[in-house]
Amino acid sequence: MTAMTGMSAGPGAVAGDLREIEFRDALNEAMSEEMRRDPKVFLLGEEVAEYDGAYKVSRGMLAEFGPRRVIDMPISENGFAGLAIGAAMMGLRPIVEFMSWSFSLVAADQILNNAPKMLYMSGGQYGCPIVFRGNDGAGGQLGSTHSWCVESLYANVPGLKMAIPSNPYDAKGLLKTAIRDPDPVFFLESERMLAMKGHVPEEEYLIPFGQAIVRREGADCTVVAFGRTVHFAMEAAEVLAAEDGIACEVIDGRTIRPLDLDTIVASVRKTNRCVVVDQSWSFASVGSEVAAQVSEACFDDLDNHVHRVHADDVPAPYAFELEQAMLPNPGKIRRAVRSACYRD
Amino acid sequence: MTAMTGMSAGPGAVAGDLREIEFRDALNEAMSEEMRRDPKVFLLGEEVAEYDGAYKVSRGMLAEFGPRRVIDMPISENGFAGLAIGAAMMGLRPIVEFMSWSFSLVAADQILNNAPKMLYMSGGQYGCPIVFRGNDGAGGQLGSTHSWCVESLYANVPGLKMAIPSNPYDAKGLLKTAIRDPDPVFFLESERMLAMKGHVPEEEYLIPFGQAIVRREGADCTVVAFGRTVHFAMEAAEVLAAEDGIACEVIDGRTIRPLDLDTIVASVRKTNRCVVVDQSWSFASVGSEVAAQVSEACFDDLDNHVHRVHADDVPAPYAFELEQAMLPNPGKIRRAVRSACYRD
Amino acid sequence: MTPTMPKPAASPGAAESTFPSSRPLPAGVAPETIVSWLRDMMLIREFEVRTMQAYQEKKIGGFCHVYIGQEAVAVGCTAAIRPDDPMITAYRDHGHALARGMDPRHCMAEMFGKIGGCAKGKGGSMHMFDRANNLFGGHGIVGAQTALGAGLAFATKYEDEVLRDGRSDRVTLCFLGDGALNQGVFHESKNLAGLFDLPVIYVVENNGYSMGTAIHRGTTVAHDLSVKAQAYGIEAIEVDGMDCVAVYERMKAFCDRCRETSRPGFVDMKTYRFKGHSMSDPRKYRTREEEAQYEADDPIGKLKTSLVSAGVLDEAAVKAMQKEIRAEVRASIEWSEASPAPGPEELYHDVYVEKWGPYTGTSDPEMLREGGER
Amino acid sequence: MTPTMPKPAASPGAAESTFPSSRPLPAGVAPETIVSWLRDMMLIREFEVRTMQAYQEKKIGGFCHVYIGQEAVAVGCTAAIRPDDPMITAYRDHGHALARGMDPRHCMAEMFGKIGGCAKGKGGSMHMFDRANNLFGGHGIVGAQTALGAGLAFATKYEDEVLRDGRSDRVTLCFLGDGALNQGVFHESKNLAGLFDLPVIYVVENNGYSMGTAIHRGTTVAHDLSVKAQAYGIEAIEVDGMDCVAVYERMKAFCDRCRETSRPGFVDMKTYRFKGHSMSDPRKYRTREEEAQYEADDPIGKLKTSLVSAGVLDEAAVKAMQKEIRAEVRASIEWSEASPAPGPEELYHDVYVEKWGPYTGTSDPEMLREGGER
Ligand SMILES: Cc1ncc(C[n+]2csc(CCOP(=O)(O)OP(=O)(O)O)c2C)c(N)n1
Ligand SMILES: Cc1ncc(C[n+]2csc(CCOP(=O)(O)OP(=O)(O)O)c2C)c(N)n1
Ligand SMILES: [Mg+2]
Ligand SMILES: [Mg+2]
Repeated sequence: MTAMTGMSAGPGAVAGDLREIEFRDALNEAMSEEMRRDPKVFLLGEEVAEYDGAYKVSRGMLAEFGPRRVIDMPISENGFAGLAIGAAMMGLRPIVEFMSWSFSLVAADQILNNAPKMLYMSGGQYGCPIVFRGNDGAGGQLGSTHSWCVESLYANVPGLKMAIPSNPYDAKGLLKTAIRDPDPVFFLESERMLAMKGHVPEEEYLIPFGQAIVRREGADCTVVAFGRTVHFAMEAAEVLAAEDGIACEVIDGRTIRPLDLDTIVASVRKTNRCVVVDQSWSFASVGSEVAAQVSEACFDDLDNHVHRVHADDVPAPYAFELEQAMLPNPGKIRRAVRSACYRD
Repeated sequence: MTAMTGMSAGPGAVAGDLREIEFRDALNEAMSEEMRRDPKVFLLGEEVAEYDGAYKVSRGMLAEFGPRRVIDMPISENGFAGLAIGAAMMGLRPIVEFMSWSFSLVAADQILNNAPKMLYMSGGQYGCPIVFRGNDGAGGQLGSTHSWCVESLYANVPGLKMAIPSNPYDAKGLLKTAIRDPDPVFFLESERMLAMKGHVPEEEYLIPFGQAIVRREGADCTVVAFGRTVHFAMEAAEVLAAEDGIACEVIDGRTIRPLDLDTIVASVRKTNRCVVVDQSWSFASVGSEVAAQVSEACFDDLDNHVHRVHADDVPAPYAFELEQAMLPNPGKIRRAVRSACYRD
Repeated sequence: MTPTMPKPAASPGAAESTFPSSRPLPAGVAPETIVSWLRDMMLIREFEVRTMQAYQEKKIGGFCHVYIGQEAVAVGCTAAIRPDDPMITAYRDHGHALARGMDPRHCMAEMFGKIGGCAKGKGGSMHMFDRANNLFGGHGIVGAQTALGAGLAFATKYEDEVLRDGRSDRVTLCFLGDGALNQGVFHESKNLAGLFDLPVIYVVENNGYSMGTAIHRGTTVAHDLSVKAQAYGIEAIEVDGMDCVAVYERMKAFCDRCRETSRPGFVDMKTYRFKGHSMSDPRKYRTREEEAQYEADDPIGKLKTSLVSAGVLDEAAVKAMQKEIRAEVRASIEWSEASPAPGPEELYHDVYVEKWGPYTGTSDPEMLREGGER
Repeated sequence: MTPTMPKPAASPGAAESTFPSSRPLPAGVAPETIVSWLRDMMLIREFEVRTMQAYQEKKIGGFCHVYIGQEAVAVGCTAAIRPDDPMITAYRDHGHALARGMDPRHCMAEMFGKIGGCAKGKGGSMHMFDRANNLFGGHGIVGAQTALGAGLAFATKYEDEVLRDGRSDRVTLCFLGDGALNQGVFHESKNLAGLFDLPVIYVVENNGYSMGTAIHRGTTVAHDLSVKAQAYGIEAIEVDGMDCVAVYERMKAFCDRCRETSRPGFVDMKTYRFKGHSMSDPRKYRTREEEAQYEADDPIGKLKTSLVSAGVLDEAAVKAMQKEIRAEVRASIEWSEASPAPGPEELYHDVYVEKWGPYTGTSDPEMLREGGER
């Protein structure tokens, strides 16, 4: 995964400021800055402290903040997610790292029943200002139990917010927003992007939730993507422009809850075509939601039905070729766009 | 909830056979018949044996089959779901009762990672012939943690099948099919329907998965519903016919995985309008899936966008009025159908 | 096939607190305080009797689990801690709410599904929250609150030690039923509590049954639950939960030590629920004799007798108190009936803290607003 | 801050099996059998060395956890049970597969993601399944296999007692890492096993670390894990997992009793992984001295010495065996390279047992088809 032209520079970028850092370091900066700002913020998870994070996201944080605020946990996801929720009810601001969101299934009860509903069940008495974060989606031949795209499992649940950055700039800005948010935020990273470099200015910035961003303008077909698949969409758009003369407008959703339908609809009203790219399985997914909402909001605008690009509806296989065949990729997006434009 | 005209008689009904039994007894008959047929079938869950089931679904089964085959479990859903999956890998055929599907969240890892993926992960060596069943959806003021509609959480996952009967006849026929199915089946009942009576013939019958059924014919608008909401749809259809002269075609999906899109599409091709009713939250739900698929398959047929009726996007409230306001009901369906027919 | 839980002749570790009808009152506690315990227990009892009635009259819906028989536990435990110590429990939570100081009106109105309820009628019987009194809720998923309880203790310790640079000075009481012993999350919570020296005491309200399942049918080594604590290096005690004074005395010492050492604790609190699990339980899994045995050991009757024997109260005073309580509970019902149902705008209120899209933000319930910041 | 796990001078309960370089061979076991254990351990070692190499060469992807150092555990345990006894383990599973009798070709091909793999290349390193040899898989979610293990034991018992009206006669071995001690599901599984008298033995391969976390940093009472079994009424033993003969002897007796009594068991199997957690672990959490201490206690070297001392083998025979093994593993790599990648049709194969919609049904992997029914 290489940095993407036109994507590394965030909207707040200052010309000439060329600092490029890795996605993992952008996450690290977001957490560290917020921990410096607010002593109520702390980080817990498996191997986050002494090991510097299984994926080195929290590198150096134990050294800076000490073992009271950067805390190694045993392999007890339900227990420590619940512990953090209890602490959040008391007004602290925990960041919980799941080594992988795949391991959050054992914590499903705490993260789905308690975090997003506490405010409601208690009639407004106890909120839950917490961030759950970690790797989501395929990590590269990790097999069936380690490749979950939890967005399509969890986004169904009201009371939570969900962010899915596609680049270091957004990762930092969205994570800082997440940490300050008074509600529970599910923050989805990708192992495949952690080493990706991108422009991140030195100055502080935050990115508000619910604001999708147009990564590439185009008049022929809207492509809505989230997280890592934004890169596939951009790559596909290049080729489609060059080979087929199709100008794609690529939208990076940035957050799933809230979903910025307005930006998407505005684009589809212009292009009259829409392709949704979602790395998860198709059934009852984020992709089906976007397709359903666009089909509704743009009923009179669409020249063709919304096309969807998903992972295939099978458990994640280990073998390289099978996993490649299963996952969304630029080729599949190109085919979908061509089909949406009646060019197949 | 009263029995519904035109619904209690299943397709295999013999004229003159008027036996009516409760939904819970239809489930009981299905399990008991299958346990008589196949000694590998057994039932386990909380309070299923000595208490005769928290909702009396397994009434009398301990007496007939003894404690080796009807087994009370401690409150350890993840443990006993996993135990049953292990037994299914050995070729036994467990039926696991969740007192409520709401309590299956603590077992999410076992039921989503192990049951539906074992066959794939093992390259075909170990299947998982198991049925998970229990109450799903609102039970009547049970509040935020006890009112889950898990269809929209779990249907995302390939490798599992999902059935959601709307009446005693289907409950029995679908459950017998589920028990004989070589793959894991998630079987969703509703506390609110357990006492509902309906026609169930004495003779054995099975209902295949993936076959939706038209509960009511009509030329103006297709209404797709699942489980309990089928009754709301039928009620709405009566009123719409009488008050608005709108003839609804009501389709009972019966199974969600597989989803019988063909029956739905055939209907929409005729009516050119479609309303989907799904008791769960809207975002990334079964309802969004049906809407997306219909919008795609019937792009040239639809006179209006697919309309969706869901529970409101909030945690389930306790207060009677709020819960009523939140849940789908015939009134909301009527409004959606009128809107779909441009009659609002 | 017949699960029974005959009352043990003398339960080890609680032997000193078994007595027929009256017992010496604890030294160092003002008699008025003990009278207030009796009053709290009587209030809970009366409240629960009326709750059952209101449920029968369909004024209360959903699941409803009453606390009758277990009153000494919530009252004795509450007396043993400080108001700033967090408390959290499961769904059988009316007793804890009242013992902790929730106005019966807000508790009853919650069950009536009214806006005056502690959770604006959105929670119901299983979700009694009271921020002013540091009650972090009743919780519906068996065992789930045990992790939250560890988190509350983590937070008090973090606040005291990290934010205030002082020493950990609060104790969290986390209640659970005996059925919750078998949930994985409790195991994880105990390990975390032991590992991080969290000042949380797990009070197992061991009433012998989880729904229809006698404890030994669901739990291994049910005759000695202390092993379930020792496995995590946690100290365990067994307490006669039918004796409010014993609960207070044992818990006071235990909580004080926990506060001092910042170490978790585990209490096998022997008790009994006189009624069914919830409103629709025919109690076929136990004998009427067993019930009668426990009813004869009524914690309220016992404390009453003790106070009368000690000359602190006379029968007339008890009667007056009962009358007062009856009026108070009746008033709570009337108040609850008069409280309006939450309006439709409440549906989208309290989903998120701030307003966005269809969501209308959050706000404190009436109960907290009434008393100023509280 | 410096987690260390110095090798204990003599670990209690396993004291009889600590010896410097050679030990008497077990009575009643044919020398050829013991030689076959040595061979199995050497095979695993060689296999894992080649696995690491292949991983470096990017012939293997995903997560890969090798078993070097722990060979005595899988080999000794397998020797202690019958072929029809189910076995199940976690993701560090190559050793179990080979010990149980999986052809190295199918094991290696699985990691190469080839159709000839035991799971057709769909599972990878973490998912070694072998139905013919009653290996119910390697499993990736920490602790999850402990519930499955209870289920396997439930099923053998059900088959023997309910379906065949006989007596329970099989034992399930369920392996887990020390890190899995802290997953809730293991607690639930132990309680279920204890409650229903399930003949399952939980073998904790206690290598002192879960990734970078030394056991005492994640687990309470880490110095005496027997309490984690006693809490469920389960008998526990501690075994020196660096000594194959000790593993066999202790496990044989323990499994026999479990088979006899149909009661669960728990084994604190002290071992050590010589390499990192997975392929990308710099092992900063432990000292090179600690590693050297354990490496000096190499289970393979020890058994070799014992067999040579006992005159069962000479150096030449060992060399010949090593050569043979090297060839066998090399052959497995060549075979795996030659095995085709699964074709695109495999994507939709094995999702459901029967064909429907886009799904193409299921079928046995090559490994099982080769050998007839197996
Ligand atoms: C995870 C989960 N499983 C099942 C239930 C249903 N349930 C509610 S209460 C209960 C029994 C609990 O018994 P116990 O913990 O002893 O508490 P008690 O009712 O005796 O106070 C059960 C099984 C639930 N709420 N949560
Ligand atoms: C539920 C869950 N959480 C986290 C992980 C990530 N993980 C994989 S292995 C491992 C360490 C396990 O250590 P241990 O059980 O001691 O086994 P060992 O690696 O020593 O064999 C972790 C944390 C996982 N696979 N599953
Ligand atoms: Mg109980
Ligand atoms: Mg380990």
